[in-house]
Amino acid sequence: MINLASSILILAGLFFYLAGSIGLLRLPDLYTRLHALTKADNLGLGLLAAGLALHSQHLLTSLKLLLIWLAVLAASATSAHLIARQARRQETRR
Amino acid sequence: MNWDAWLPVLVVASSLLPGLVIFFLREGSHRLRTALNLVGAILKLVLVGILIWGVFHEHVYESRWTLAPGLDLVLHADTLSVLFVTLSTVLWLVTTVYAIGYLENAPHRSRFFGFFSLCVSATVGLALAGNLFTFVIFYELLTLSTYPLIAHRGTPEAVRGARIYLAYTLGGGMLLLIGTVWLHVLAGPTAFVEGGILGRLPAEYHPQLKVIFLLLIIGLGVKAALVPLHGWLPQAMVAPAPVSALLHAVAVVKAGAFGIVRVVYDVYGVNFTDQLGLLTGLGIAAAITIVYGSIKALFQDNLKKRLAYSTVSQVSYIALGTAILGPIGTIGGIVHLVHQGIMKITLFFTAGNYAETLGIHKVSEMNGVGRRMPATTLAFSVAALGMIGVPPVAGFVSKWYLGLGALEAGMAAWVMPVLIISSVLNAAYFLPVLYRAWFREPGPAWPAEHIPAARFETSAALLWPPVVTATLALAAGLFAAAPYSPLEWATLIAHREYGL
Amino acid sequence: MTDAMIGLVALPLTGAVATLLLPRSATVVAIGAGLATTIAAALLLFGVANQGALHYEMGGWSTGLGITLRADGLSALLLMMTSLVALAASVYASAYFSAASERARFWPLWLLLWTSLNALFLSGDLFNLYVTLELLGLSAVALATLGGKRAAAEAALRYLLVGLLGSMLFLAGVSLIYAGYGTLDLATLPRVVEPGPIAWTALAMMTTGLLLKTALFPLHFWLPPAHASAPAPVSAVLSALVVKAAFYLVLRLWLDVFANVVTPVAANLLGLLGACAVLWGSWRALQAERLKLLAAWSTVAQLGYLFLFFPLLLALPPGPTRDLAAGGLVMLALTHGFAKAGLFLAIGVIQQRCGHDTIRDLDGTAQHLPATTFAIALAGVALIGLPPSGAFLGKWQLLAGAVETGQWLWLVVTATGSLLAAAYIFRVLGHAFGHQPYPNQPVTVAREEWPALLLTAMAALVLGLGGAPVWKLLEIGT
Amino acid sequence: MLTAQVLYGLTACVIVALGLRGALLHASLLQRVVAINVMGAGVFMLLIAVAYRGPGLPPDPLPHALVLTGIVVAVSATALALALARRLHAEQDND
Amino acid sequence: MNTTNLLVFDGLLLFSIVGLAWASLATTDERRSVILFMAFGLVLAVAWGRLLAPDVALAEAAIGAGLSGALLLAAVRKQSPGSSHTHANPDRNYSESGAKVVLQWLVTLLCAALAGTLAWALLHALSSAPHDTLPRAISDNLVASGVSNPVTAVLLNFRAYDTLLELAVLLTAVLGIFSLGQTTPGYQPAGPVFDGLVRWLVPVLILTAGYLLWVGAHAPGGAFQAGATLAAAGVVLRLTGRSRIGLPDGFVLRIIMAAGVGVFLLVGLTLLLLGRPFLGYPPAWAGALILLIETAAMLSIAATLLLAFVGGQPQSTAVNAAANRQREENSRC
Repeated sequence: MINLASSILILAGLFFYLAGSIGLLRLPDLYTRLHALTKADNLGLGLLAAGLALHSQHLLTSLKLLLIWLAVLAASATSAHLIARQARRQETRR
Repeated sequence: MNWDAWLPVLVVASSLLPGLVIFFLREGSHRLRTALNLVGAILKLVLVGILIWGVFHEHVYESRWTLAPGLDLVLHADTLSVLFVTLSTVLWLVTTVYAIGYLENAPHRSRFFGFFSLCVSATVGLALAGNLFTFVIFYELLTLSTYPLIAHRGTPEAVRGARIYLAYTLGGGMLLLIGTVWLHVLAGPTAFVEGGILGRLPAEYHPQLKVIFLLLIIGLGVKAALVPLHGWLPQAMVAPAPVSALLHAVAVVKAGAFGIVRVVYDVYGVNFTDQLGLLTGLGIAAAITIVYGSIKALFQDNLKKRLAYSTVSQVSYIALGTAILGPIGTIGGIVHLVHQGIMKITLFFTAGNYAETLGIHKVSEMNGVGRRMPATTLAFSVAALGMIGVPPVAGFVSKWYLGLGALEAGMAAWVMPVLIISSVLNAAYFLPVLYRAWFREPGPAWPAEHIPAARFETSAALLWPPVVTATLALAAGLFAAAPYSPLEWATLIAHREYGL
Repeated sequence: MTDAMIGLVALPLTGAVATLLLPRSATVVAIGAGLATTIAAALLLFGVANQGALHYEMGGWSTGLGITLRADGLSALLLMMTSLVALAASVYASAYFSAASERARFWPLWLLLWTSLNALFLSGDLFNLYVTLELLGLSAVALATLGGKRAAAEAALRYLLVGLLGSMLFLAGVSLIYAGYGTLDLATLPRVVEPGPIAWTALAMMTTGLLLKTALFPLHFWLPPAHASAPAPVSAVLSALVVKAAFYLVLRLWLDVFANVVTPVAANLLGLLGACAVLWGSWRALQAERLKLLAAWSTVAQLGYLFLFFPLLLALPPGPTRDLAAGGLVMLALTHGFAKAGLFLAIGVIQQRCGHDTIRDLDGTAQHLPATTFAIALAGVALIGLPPSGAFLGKWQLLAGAVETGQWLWLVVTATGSLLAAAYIFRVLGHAFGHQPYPNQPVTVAREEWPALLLTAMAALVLGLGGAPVWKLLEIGT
Repeated sequence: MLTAQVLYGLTACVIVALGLRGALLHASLLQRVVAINVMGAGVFMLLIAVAYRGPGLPPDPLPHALVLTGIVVAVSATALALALARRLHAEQDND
Repeated sequence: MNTTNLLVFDGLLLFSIVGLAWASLATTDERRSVILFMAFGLVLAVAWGRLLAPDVALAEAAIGAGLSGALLLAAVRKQSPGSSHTHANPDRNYSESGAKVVLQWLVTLLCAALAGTLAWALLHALSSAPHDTLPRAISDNLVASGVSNPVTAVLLNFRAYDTLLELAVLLTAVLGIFSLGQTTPGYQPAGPVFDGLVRWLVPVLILTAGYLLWVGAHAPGGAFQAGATLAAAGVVLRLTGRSRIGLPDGFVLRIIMAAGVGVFLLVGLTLLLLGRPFLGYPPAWAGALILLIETAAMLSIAATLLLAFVGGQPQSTAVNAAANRQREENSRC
């Protein structure tokens, strides 16, 4: 039962990763790409982490997975912000 | 080590150490330098005296120092080495005196006398070398220590002459080295032994031994100025007169000739060399050189150049004597080693005197110089007559023995003509000079009179050395039969070589 | 005596740390550390001579688990040379670097370089050798950049990249060895290594890496600019010791560790490259316009001679003749070390006193600095291989080996190379004769001129006349 | 022979060759440094693959330690090379 | 997981490793190359984990991919984004000339031959049973080493000498960087979002470093990973435009730089004086001594990596502050 749930979560996570990657490749400009990538990947990672957390036996492991997700969330949000800001600055300069 | 083992080392060190100290002297300390030079030279003379006495009485003087397994630096005094050592020592003393006078007020005297002493040390070491390895070491050291002497003046011609000298001698040295190494691989350490050591090698080595002989003779022939390896010698004339004197009489040219004697007599053995069929080739090379040098000398107006080509010719008498099988020819060759040295140094001293005193560099400028500088010109005349072979000067003795030896060996057919032709040529290039010097009227002025006639015709340090050597040349001829004379000593060497 | 091995590594390393912490008295500290290191090297040499090969298990762990330091005759000799050359160069450097900031930068790196050399010669472990090689490479590059000029930085960067590539190749070989034989210990390996793909490939990769570092033709391209643009004391050590260290490793690998793996064909290849190095390096030295470039190209050529010995050593059966040849090789390497270091120091004096080192304009220079000119002449004697230098004995053995094994090509190469060396040396010395008078004293700037003079005298006189113990020491193998 | 060992080992060989090719051919200094680092990674991979003993078995720790040392050495060399390159660029820009 | 799955995983991993390496070296855009190289390093870290080498994986992620990447990125020339055609030797650029193409092919062939030979030899090596003498010796002596993580035991006890020299390598590198001159100018001050992240990220990194150092004795981790993490804290601080980034001045900085080698040497020589072998810790003290050495090493490593990142000797504080002010003024948009 737990296995099934975790599998579904992981598969869903992978779907979001796929979507994010396709977005990165197909979308027209930097902002939309950034949007696709961060949104989809953060969600994908969250689902992946949740799936793995269910899979693991120890609570500590689950907590670590949560921590990883949070850390990546913070990092990717910040870097997306930085990239977007830099891009915008260059635009205004031109 | 006992005294007998130290003596050869001391003989070398008596010029080496003063030389090394002189390098580090202040340029201005002339007296100390002169003192060091003279003390070294006189000390060496005394040591050599002991050496002569001992070797005559069959004492063994040998120093040995291992440089690498199987490679020993050996200083060994035998009759032949003592002959050459004595010549070098005596002439060093004389030349030092001459050089002190010659270089008065010239720059770079520390360097000059330093290398001068090193040069003599190398010559003496080469004379005392007890095996071919040691010989090669000193042979190369001689090259190194003479280079700065030839380039000493620092003019473009001097540097160029020195470079040519170096190119020839280092190239020759390399061939000598290769030959020596090859021989070492074939036969082990090649100690100099009277009668040679290679005769006992199996016959299958003989082709290799012939090639090695060629390498060795070419390597030595460069310094001995065998035609066509003589090209450096006229170029090296740019050196200061004392250097030329030493180079031609003792150090460089003689080292080559001495090496040929060593290789033929004490490495291969004269009989074995003959057996390999190499002796005739050597003789022919010597004969060609004798005639060629004389002819070239005939056409030189520059006095030093004329003397240089004369050296080319005269030194090959030694090689010629070596190539004549039999003790008498040997005696002729070896005694010429000494006789040519004494006579040629006289000629160069006097040439230097003409140049230093009156600025005379060319034969054509020598008209009447005999009146202005009688003593010098007298010395010149004695030496020149000796070179031609006029009795009773030393040169006559050499030529006499060479002729006799050729007769004895049955080689008279080609040796005699060579001797006669060369003597005629000698006369042809020396007699006109003597005629000019004594019998032509002097010109209105000398080219450049540096030293005015005062108490002597020139400064004392320049005058006495040629006078002394000319006297020696005369004495060597007059008293040839006296004990310890060069001739007697050469006879001793020949007897020991042929086991008589 | 085994503590001397620790001292050889720990003393200069401690010195490096101390000079970093005490920049004001760095010179005194560094010279002190250098002296102590030299004493340790001498002690080790005596120890090896009296007690035979020594080893030291680091941390007390048995060989294999831990790292073992080893010293035999060869390494003791090279360590002694390293110490003497580095000490002389240190004395020179104490006068060369005038600004305090320069000195503060120089000394720690200098002592780190010294550490790495000692560690390399002592190391008995393949991976440890990789670390020492990297330490050597980085410290050498860092020192080479002290030249300050753009050319120096450019050459140093190329030097660094080449060195890194070399170390990587070496490490790849080491990895293979560990994969195949499960040990990194140099003394264990000869017993387990056998001819086959692993050993061949590993040896080929390690050798290629080391040849890059030792600048054997055609991998020499980086050497002349790097050695010619570094500060003089650094150039001295780069040319005399650093390339020699990589060469030492080639020698170790080929003659000890992989002795039953190497083939005459491979050795002939090395010999052929060496021959090319001799001829090409000498030729380029003859063309060089600056003294430093001349010296650097001469290093390329001189390293070539060392490789000429490989085909001889492989062709000679084990025995006294082979030992003689091996001794000749080491003698040649030692002589070159001293001579080239002295030459670079002497060139440094000329460069600093005259503001240039262009050969064409040297007239008169020689007259100002007779002692330095004399040092160049002595170095020249050793580089040409004339007696009484140690190189003469080395070349004698080289020629003898070539005759013995019938490999005449090497004989011709050696002869030609020596004559070319004479040509490039006397091209310089020809400028020593001019009309300008000498200064009244032969040695004018003592702290700068004496090191060069002593080093070159060591090469041209001491090694040649007193070199017989070298062969004795080399009999002491691991 | 473990499949993983072989797979990773062969890949390591490819990476080494790729890195070497880049180091020899690249004109850009920076990319040469990158290439040498790639080559180093290949060598490290070789060592780690050799250390591997199969799932569940403790690997040989020695190569791991060697690789750790190697990584630090590599980063030191990279840092020095980059500092030199930066210095060169700065001087070029000043020209 | 069964072996087939694992094989698929291995295949994907290795494919991406080779692909990233290739891509990183195939491009002529420096920035792209560096970024791909960083990705390569990260994937590599996964591979190390897969091969049960967590210590190496940590180090690779922190140093190999992280800091090397940061260093490389900082060195990418600013004025030439997306182009490599401005570097040192224009004549050495890839050009279309025939000789160049031939050379490329030759080098490629050579490298292919190298790969083949290496693989051939490696297969030979792997075909025999693994050599277990050394691993066994390591596990047998683990108790005496003072730590229970075998990698740490090898690094800081059995082969401590390697590590000592490795610290010397680090010291050399930083001294070399010092001798090349002063730091490069820093970055512009960060906006509030990034600054906010850094404000809590730096303490976490410092904490992590301490943890890694402590845990290294019995689990993956140790001085190198800890030092790299500490350095990472400095790197992000610098990215936010802070100039001092925690590096002290002058003497203290020199002490920190020298600490790794210095403490190591001090311990080794003290033991020597006490009659033990050089670096031969008494088993009872081994754990403590290793921790001491590792702490010093961590500080040195962190300082070295940071100094390498800032690119030279830090400028004195006053100068820096002035420069910073200047920069702040310029950066206001």
